[in-house]
Amino acid sequence: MVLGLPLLGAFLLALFGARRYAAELNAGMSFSTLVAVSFLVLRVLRHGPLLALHEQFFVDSFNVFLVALTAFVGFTTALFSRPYMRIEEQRGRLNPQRLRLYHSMYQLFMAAMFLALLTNNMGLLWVAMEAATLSTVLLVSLYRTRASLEAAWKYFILCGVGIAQALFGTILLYFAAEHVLGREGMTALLWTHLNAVKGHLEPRVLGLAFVFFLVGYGTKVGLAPLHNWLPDAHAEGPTPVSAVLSGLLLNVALYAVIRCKVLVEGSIGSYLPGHMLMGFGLLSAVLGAFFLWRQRDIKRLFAYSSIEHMGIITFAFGIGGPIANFAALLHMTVHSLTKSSIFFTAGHASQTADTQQMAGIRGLVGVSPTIGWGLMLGSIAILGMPPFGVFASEFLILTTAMREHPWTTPFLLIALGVAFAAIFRKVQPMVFGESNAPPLPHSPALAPVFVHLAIVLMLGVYIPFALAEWYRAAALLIGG
Amino acid sequence: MTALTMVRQFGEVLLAIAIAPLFTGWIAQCRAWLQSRAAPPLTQPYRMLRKLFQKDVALATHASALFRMTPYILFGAMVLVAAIIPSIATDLPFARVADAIALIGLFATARVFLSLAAMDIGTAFGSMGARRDMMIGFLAEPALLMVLFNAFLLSGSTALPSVVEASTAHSFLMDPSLLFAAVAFLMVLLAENARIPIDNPATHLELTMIHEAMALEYSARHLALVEWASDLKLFNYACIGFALFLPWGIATHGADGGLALGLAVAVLLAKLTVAGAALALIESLSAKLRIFRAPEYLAMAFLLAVLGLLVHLLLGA
Amino acid sequence: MSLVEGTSQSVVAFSKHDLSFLLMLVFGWVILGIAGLVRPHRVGWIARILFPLGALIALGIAGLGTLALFSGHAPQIFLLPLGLPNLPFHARLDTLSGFFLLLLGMAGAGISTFAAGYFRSGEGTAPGLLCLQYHVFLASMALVILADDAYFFMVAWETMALSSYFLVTAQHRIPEIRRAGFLYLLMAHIGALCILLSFGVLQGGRWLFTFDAMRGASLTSFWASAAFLLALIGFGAKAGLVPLHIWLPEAHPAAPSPVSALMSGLMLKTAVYGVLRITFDLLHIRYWWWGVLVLGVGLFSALFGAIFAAVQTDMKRLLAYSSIENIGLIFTGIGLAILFEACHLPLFAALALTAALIHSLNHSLFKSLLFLATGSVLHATHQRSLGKLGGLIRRMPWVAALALIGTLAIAGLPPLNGFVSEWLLLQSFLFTPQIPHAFLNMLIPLGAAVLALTAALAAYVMVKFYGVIFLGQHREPSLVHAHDADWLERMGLAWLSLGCIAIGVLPQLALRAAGAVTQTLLGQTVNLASPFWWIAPITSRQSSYSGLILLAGIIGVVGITFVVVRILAHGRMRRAVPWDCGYPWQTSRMQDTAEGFGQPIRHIFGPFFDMERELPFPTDAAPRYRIHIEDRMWKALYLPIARGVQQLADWIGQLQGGRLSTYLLYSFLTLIVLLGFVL
Amino acid sequence: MHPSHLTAALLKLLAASLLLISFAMLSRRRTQRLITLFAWQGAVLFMSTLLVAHSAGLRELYYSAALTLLLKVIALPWILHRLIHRLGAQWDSETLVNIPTTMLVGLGLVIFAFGLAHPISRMATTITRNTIGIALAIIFLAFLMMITRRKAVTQVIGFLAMENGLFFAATSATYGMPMVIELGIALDLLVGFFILGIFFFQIREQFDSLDLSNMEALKED
Repeated sequence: MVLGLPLLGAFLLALFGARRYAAELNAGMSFSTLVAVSFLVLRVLRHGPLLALHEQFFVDSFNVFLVALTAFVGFTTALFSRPYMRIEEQRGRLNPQRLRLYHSMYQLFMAAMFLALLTNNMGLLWVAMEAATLSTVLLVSLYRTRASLEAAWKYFILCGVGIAQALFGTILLYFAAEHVLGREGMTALLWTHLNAVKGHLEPRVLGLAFVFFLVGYGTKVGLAPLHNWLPDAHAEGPTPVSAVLSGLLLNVALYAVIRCKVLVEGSIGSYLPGHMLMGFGLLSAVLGAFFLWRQRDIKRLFAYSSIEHMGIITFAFGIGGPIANFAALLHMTVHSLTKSSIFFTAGHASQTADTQQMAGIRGLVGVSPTIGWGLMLGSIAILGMPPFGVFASEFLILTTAMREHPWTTPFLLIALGVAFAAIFRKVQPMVFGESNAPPLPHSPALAPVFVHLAIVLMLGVYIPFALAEWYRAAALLIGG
Repeated sequence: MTALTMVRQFGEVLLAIAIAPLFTGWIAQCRAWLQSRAAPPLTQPYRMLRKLFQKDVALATHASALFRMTPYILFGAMVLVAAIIPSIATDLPFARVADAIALIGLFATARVFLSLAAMDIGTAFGSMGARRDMMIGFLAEPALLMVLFNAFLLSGSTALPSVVEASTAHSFLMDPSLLFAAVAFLMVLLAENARIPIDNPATHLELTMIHEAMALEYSARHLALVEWASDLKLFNYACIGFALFLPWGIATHGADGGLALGLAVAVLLAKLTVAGAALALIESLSAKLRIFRAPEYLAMAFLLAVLGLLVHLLLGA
Repeated sequence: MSLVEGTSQSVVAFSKHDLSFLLMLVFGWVILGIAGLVRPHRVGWIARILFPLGALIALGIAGLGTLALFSGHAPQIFLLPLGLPNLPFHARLDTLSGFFLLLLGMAGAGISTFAAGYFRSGEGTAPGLLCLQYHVFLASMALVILADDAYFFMVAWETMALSSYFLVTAQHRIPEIRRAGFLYLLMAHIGALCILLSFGVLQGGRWLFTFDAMRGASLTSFWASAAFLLALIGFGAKAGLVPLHIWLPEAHPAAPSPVSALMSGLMLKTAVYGVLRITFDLLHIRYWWWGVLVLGVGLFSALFGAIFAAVQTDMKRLLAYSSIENIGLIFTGIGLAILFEACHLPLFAALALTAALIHSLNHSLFKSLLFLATGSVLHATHQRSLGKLGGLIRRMPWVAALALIGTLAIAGLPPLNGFVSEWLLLQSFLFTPQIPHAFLNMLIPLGAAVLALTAALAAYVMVKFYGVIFLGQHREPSLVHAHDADWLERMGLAWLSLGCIAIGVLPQLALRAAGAVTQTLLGQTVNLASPFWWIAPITSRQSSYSGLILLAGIIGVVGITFVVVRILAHGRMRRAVPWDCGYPWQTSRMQDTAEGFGQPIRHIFGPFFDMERELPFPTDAAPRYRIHIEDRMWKALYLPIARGVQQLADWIGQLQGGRLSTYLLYSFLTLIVLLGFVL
Repeated sequence: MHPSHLTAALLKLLAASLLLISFAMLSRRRTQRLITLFAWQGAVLFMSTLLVAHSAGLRELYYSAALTLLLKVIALPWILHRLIHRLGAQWDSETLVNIPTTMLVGLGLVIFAFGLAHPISRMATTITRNTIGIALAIIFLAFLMMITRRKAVTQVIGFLAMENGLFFAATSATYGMPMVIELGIALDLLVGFFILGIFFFQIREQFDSLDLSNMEALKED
């Protein structure tokens, strides 16, 4: 059901994408996916984990929340993209054919992500990730400018190579699992089975496999130094794509890494995978922060910010333990919501000023208070200022790190401090100050922005019991 | 007993008000003698005050109420200070109201008001004088406080009467730390009372004056009060010095009958006579410093006071 | 419910009631703020209704704070159904928070009353939004004081920073203000991270973030010191301790005056509160060197602030530096208290802590008063530069009179409140020889000297401040049109000056309030047995002071003198042009300026400054004098950091060189290295 | 000789030739040659898959082999040929690092790969136990080729060579993954390649060349 709808949407939009109501259709499909997902969520909440279709698909507390998040952000992004793309079309940057491609690829991308999240089969997971990469490559190159082609090319090659590593990891995993689970019944790649026997898997092979998984999916997560594609792709693609890339795809890739980590840690019984994640996380956070310092392009800025945050999340998963995992999951949620809303406003902001260069964007509160305040609040939220939810997770992560691995805190402190200075000194003049830019031709759909921010705000001061339970169950599942 | 205490308290204050100009006059006379000039009569300050009280006030056109209030506040502050210092007896009820730190505070209040008044008219000299006086003030105050700290540490109290009583009782007169403190105190006294080498009370040479610059716009009864207040200030400083370093003869608690008080007054007068002569001598022997040398001078005083403190801690503890 | 007939059970119930009522009041502030958004441009609605209501709430909070101080109940705890799972927001009302709530409410009431007259439309942010930010700011400060778990505390703490940031940048069209706001928020955030890490240490690996659990946590000496240092850095950044003060002289002047007053008068005190809470309550003092550190930093900040205040030419910057000075004094007191406590001298610790607490209270009153007065001046003249003011005592008699009280109070002159706290502080310095460390014995008296120097410098600064703004002649002709503050503004100012006088005259009241706090934190109070007009913190032989009698004495002597002079002499008076030694053609430009007042300081404390001077020659056709003074800290500490970050960023930026092969190489090398790990 | 031994020996031979071809690709400059070599690699892969399928008696692997033949030996090389003709990109591609150095590094990588695979191959039960090291080496070499080449087309060939390595690992070390997944992989590959084709034209349209040095505009400056 969940998978089918976006696929159907992709087909439909491929057919009718050029029509006027394509955008509405896109939003409608996303909405129906959301509804389907909510049913799924309800079911999981009520009956616990479930398996479907010969165990090929399964839902547990870890992925169900990501599915819900993905569906939700996918829907709001579709809402946002309606006026955004219309303005782009008016400005002559896109034509109807491209728009059709955009809409169908958008749905395909969503389908791929759902597949990646829901599948129980490590091989299918790989296939879905590859599919997500391919569909987004087309999305990134949508404008067909030199820059966007270059970005898409780099994205394609780097992620393609990365994904190939992940495939090798999958092969190795299969190689190890086959000895335990046998070839019959095709269970050797099913995560649920693997998880059950993870203690018996050959540790050396799994260690090797984990490296390949980490490098492979880590490239998609945007962990430094494998991140190089990320800023280019985010900056040059259409803004809705940047929003879903940053808000969702990175999460999904990280999800894949964590699934592997669970297996590998169970097998080799040491902290090596955790330490690797911590190392990558710290490196990404620090490098991301310093990259932020020198940005001029608004979308690149927030792309690097995604790297930084993915680093923090990875770091938290690396620490492990119920609190850190909880914090990481929370951070994943709030980061997606916040970052996508920032990209929404950033997109409109650059449309307002007709440039992505931050030097050209000035005084947004004067031109459009909603865009201005949206960007300001979003940036503040992403920088980890309370009462927004990002703070809640950073609070937990930092306090955990302080006790468990105090040597990491100076790095985290530097990363957060530099990132704060870097982002805020750029955002402030964009939002405040004088401006004489004309208002936008279409009123921007900023409801998603404020809905996202409101949720993030709520998560900062109040995490509903159900959600907290959910996170806790997921954190337990990840273990560590 | 309380009635007697009150009499002592008021008597001391009135005495201070009465003989403060005399002390100033005595110093002027000594100075004149030392400089081989014909000395003015000892009562010259009183004549001056009388003359001023009789004149009409000429008030600057845009002087504010602050300007007119200041002479009274100045005078009041100095009178209160006189009430705190055990110049003839230690059993002073008012000394408990304000200890030596409050005394410094009262001096500071007086200085601040005078400076503000000087700025009120908005003339070049007035504001310059105010600035310089405040500068001397902020340099002298720490030094004075350090001097007092010495005494506090010796006696364990910040109330001057207790200091005097402790010193007469234990006769730690020979404490070496006090030697340093005494020199420091003398330097502060000269600086704070507009004396050479920091200021010259007898000059109206515009570029060097400090105290006079602030009083420039005052006339008649206002000026009289300002001058009287500065006489009192000098007197008070002298009495502080006596209390700290030469506490003999002050009628202590329990031994302050009429005879003792009479003796105390006599001793005080004697001390003032000697001190006035000494001050005149010092003033005649030294040259006025440039204004920018004043910080060095006061830093020296401060240093001496701190040295005294350290000596006390090292040897006394 | 009556207190008298209630059993102990019902007393507890009543006190619970107390805290929840308090929280409701705080929430009321938020409601007021949101109400401001209803009609964001109606000044009448916002200024005449919402702000006065806010002032009333502040009064209520002050009242409840006082109740907490004197009721003698056990601390009250209240759980809010918000926060992290398993960690609901804990609120707690004990004497320490009661004291700071009293401070917040008292000063807050005055500031809100003033703000009711002050805010008007057309100044940057819309009044309604300003109203929201203002009240959220107030509420978050109250919540910081009430918070009883690390998470709640941090949320309130950062909300406070954030709301004040928006208030600072209310006039965001001016680039300097934006810069100031940025610097402020950055420092606040880094400080907050340090505090957060400190809490991370304090929870002791047990994942219990309530303060109650932290009190019981057993930390090794290393971790306790780490927590202390982190907290000191974090709170020090907020309080403006040198060298973390750098944002303060930028941000405080940039904000609208009531906001400057809130920030300087109240927000800095939350940092004081934080240090007290962590050091005295959560960590229980352990080592004497903590005290020495705090003492040293405090004294240095005090001196530094005073020196820099003396050379400022902008009236609000001057006050901002003066805040650094006063915070320095407060931390000096705290440092002494830690030192004494660590040396097992609780009575003296109580004395020093009392001094620090009362100075906090005092500073919140007189600094708010002065900042508000500058607000009135700013509105009347549109000038912030001291070089363009002067003579306003004749145009704005109310503001001038009330500001005079603040000026005298902050200068530490008896019988006002500033003197009381400085007196107490000096008293506590007198006991340092009892500390059993020879070196400290020698060094700390020097601290007293620095303190005295600072106090005297403060007087210098305030004479400059008051004299240049209110006295003398108008330096600009336009000042003739300056008008006095309106009645709401006057009421606010009057309320604050009343507070200054009240504490100055009846210090025993403040002493008792602080005594309740020291009883909780140290189990000891200073001697509180004296009658209400009298204080004798240790023994009356040791030292005593009575502001009331001193005031009576001054009034009496001045009155008698006045009457006697009137009786014996006469009252004749005429007006004349100033004499000024007979020099003709005096103009208002010949008065001593703010720069002139700075000159002796620049001369004496030269090494502190980074000066850039342009002096005229005798032959210049158009002589020009210009001086620019920079904080050496800026060059010595912050610019190198900024440069370092820039260099590092440039260096790291080369990683993203644009060449695909290089990127592939990174992936490849990462792969190889990681494989090397598992090999 | 026992049939299984024979198969093992044959498989070793094929594996070695795969490695050889990889080295050859590393040393070639002309794109045209690279494509030919790539086709050869595909062919060897096809044979090895057939061999494994035969010896293990797995029907799925026959499908895999057929797919390999179809895609990697016929379709892709053909399309690549057409492409470079159409794009005029058959000219020599300059390497970034000179070839002897590359070869030396490649040698080191092979040793590293064997070292890595050694402990693993000991536990393998299949006749093809040593091949996983060879597969790893092929992947490394392909990676190296991608790093050192400048043209978009050569990078793609490197990429495809890497896929070959993966495929080899999948078939020989594990007797192939479950069919669903292999189909998925093949589909992805095809679609990816399709997209690449479109890309080439767009890149050429925009940059007038397939030289990657034109595509270094997006960077930190």
